[in-house]
Amino acid sequence: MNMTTALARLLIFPGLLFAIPGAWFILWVERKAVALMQGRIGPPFMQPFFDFIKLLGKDTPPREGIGGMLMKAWPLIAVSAAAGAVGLLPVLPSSGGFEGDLILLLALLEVPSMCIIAAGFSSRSIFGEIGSAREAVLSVSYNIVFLLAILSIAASQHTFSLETLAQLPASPLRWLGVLALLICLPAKLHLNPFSLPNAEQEIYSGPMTEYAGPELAMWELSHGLEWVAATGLVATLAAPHVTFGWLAILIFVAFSFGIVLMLSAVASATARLAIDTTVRFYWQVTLIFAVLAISSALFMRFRS
Amino acid sequence: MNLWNKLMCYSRRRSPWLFHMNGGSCNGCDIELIASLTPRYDAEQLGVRLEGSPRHADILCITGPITHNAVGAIKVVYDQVFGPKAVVAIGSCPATTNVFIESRTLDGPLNKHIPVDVFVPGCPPRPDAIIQGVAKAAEILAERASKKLPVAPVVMPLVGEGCGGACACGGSGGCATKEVQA
Amino acid sequence: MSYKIPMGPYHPALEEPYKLDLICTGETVTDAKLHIGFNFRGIEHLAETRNYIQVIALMERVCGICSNIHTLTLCQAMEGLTALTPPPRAQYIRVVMAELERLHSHVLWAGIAAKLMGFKTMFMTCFELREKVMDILQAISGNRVNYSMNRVGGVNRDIDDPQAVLKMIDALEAEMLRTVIPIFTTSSTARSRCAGIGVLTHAKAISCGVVGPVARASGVGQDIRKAAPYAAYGEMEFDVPVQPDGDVKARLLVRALEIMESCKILRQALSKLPPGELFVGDGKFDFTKMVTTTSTSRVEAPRGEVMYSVSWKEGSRNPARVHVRTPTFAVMPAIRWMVLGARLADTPLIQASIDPCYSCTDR
Amino acid sequence: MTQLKAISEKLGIENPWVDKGGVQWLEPGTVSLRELARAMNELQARFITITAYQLPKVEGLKLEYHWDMNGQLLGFPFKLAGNSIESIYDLCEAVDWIEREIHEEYSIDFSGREYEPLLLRQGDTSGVNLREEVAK
Repeated sequence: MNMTTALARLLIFPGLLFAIPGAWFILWVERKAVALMQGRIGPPFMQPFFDFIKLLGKDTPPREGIGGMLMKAWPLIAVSAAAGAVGLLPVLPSSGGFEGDLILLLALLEVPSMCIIAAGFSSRSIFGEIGSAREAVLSVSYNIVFLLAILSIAASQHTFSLETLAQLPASPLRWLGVLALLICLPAKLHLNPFSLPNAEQEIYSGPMTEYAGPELAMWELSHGLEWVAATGLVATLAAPHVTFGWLAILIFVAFSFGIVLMLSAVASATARLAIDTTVRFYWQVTLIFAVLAISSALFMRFRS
Repeated sequence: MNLWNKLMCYSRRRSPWLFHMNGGSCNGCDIELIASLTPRYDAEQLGVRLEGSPRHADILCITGPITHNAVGAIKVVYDQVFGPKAVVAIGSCPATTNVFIESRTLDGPLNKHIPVDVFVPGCPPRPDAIIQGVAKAAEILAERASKKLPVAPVVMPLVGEGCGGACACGGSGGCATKEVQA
Repeated sequence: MSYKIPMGPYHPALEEPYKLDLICTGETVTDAKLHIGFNFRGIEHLAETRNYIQVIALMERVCGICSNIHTLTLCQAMEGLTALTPPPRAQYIRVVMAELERLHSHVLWAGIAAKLMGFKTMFMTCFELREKVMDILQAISGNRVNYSMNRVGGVNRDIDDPQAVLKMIDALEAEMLRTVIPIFTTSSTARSRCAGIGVLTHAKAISCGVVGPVARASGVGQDIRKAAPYAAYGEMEFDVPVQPDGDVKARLLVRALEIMESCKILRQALSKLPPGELFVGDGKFDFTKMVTTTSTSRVEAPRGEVMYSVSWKEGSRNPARVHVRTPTFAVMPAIRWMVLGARLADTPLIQASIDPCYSCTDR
Repeated sequence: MTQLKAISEKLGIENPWVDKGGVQWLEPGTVSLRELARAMNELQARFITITAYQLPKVEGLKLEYHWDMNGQLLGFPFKLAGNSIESIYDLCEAVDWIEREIHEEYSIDFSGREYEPLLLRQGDTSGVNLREEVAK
């Protein structure tokens, strides 16, 4: 991948120019879907866009010293990392890529939640700290499943290149991996039943409590981009591969849309779990998944 | 007014985020505020969102006749909301202290402490009246952004039938008196 | 390491201000301190400066959820002073209003509890159900919250269309049985948040003197409607649901079953609604000509027993003293025993499980 | 009526109950407060509330204690000598908040217990409902 295509991917497609409206669209779809399931009409189209613009126009909280600088920096880091993660998605066929971009994508996807943890602790509010502690516990518990899933997919098809993975036909083990990824997504995106770090009824807005104005707008954006990247990753792994450009984009968007609807449905049909129940849940999933992965790997080995 | 300002005004009107505070209210207005977010009234159609932190909010919704204990907290929360911001006084209590007038444990009305932009009368106001008041406050926010001028407080019209204490009896329960004497 | 978390006074989990200082170790609560008084409007004292008609309008605004109960109790106490007995139709209408209020209050509580579990869809469902009750209340009284139905010696308004209320009750009951109760009792996420949480033992319930659904969920089967019938409750047939566990789930079940019982009472009251006058004593009583005397009245509000003591001084237009003992005032100190050892994440739900009303508590 | 007899026997008194508006009253001066609280505990009666009254100037303050026994409301008036009365907090946990509130509203001193901070108005002085205070 040369410099021009890399920049084009990062900035235009599927990077920022595509991903930001995509993020707003997904945020709207999620809110609208939840509203419809609750028998309401829900927010108008473009609501996340208006929220974003309005937040940009609000006064910025005064921040002083290194702590203040860091507090300003966290949302920006989160946004750039999430945008980078979106840029790595091989939406267009033969769009280039490199061996190991899956690892980079994973690392970038992890950055926003690290930033949230750091932001909560540097906000020095008790609610921010509790929210961060919860986010940390949550990310430790779901990430094991998440990484296991990705690793088994990559190992079963002998590549760490997303591009190659997208072109290969799906194996049963990959479906298992995709299922495990889907189980992790609600926790990664702070959705019910795992919406612990931002549990409004317990700890205000958690790590975001002290954020306001443009900084909050950045957090909203990074959250939206995380949605795009995470659903995009699953869509890439699950969608059938086509060589025709526009059709590829259409399939990608349709799959992402489907995943968003599914996650919203789950979120609106469940109550929030407590932290220990959540951790137990993910450890159980890990155990089941590990057993399944090992047994299917052994099975494949014996067959070959 | 350039394009960016126009967009900003429009966005402010379309995205009012609320923070709700109870200044010693009887609960009636608070429940009606919650009811305005639920399927029958669904304020989210206007982009309304009830926020957990005052830092995120644009509009401060205050109910109740402002007790001594609440005054300090109300001022602190008012300062925590970043501008541009608006204050909506929900119900007759924050406007006049309603039936609790003359109580020595009250420090109302609300505009003694912080500037109020919209008064929504009623005891309590109906959810549709509350939504109307919030929409008006969002309009005021947009205006304030374009003109940078303080806007005079607006008193919303009374919505719905029945007095419910919002009439001019001055909180003395005079309306009930009239009914019995008539 | 233990640390202190202030919950409130202005907390998104609470519709009303109240402060709970939680001492936590990790996510476990080891001690709790309660602070109230943010809603203290001095109503008891204010009542001494209002005349016998104004005081009813004032007491209606003690609480926005159980406004009718407060006027009912006050009017009963004042009827005790004047020796007036409301006509039978008024007694029945009082029962209907009280039960409608219990319905909307319990459904509201279910919604708030769902919201605190992070179960937004259930919250919306409950509030949509509640609107059915609110429609009826508005059709009867013209207002959604303060109905001003009660007066000394009877009620102010008639129920013109009992059939409409019966239709609403059928719809509400069907919806409760179809969605709300099954979801709360079978949904695994909801159950994991309720069962075994915030236990108040039977012994503690008695020593703390808790009332209403909280007492009944701890196995203390007391209900003023049964034990000391007022209005037309003596002529109604109903059960008092009692659960032995004392946890949040038991409180939820008690309230859910009470909604069913309320529907039962409403059906009886509306079908037996006797004809006749709405009130007595218009122009027949004069509070200024009364001798110095005291009267008490107790009523089972949605949250438990409300007690009013009213005393009148000879030759006065104003009451000499109105004392209000609200149910939440009796139940709230027990929160401390419920949250000990609980997880931090459960505390909002536990404090909400008593269906607290701070505007009642503070007055 | 058997309940009332049981209470009378427990307190070791004759049957001086007065029925007034559905409440069974025991005339003041018949029994001491702490003895009463102990008897009520043993009989498993539920404490309801205390109501404080400010009587005309010379007479001072009056407290009415209410217990519930299986739906029967029992009332026990106590006239205060001066401004203090014994606390029954150690005997009856439910009395905690109402004693604090009455201390706050009428400046009544319940001897033998702490009530800081004030229940309803922290940092304020007690006696908010006293009529002499109003005049000021």
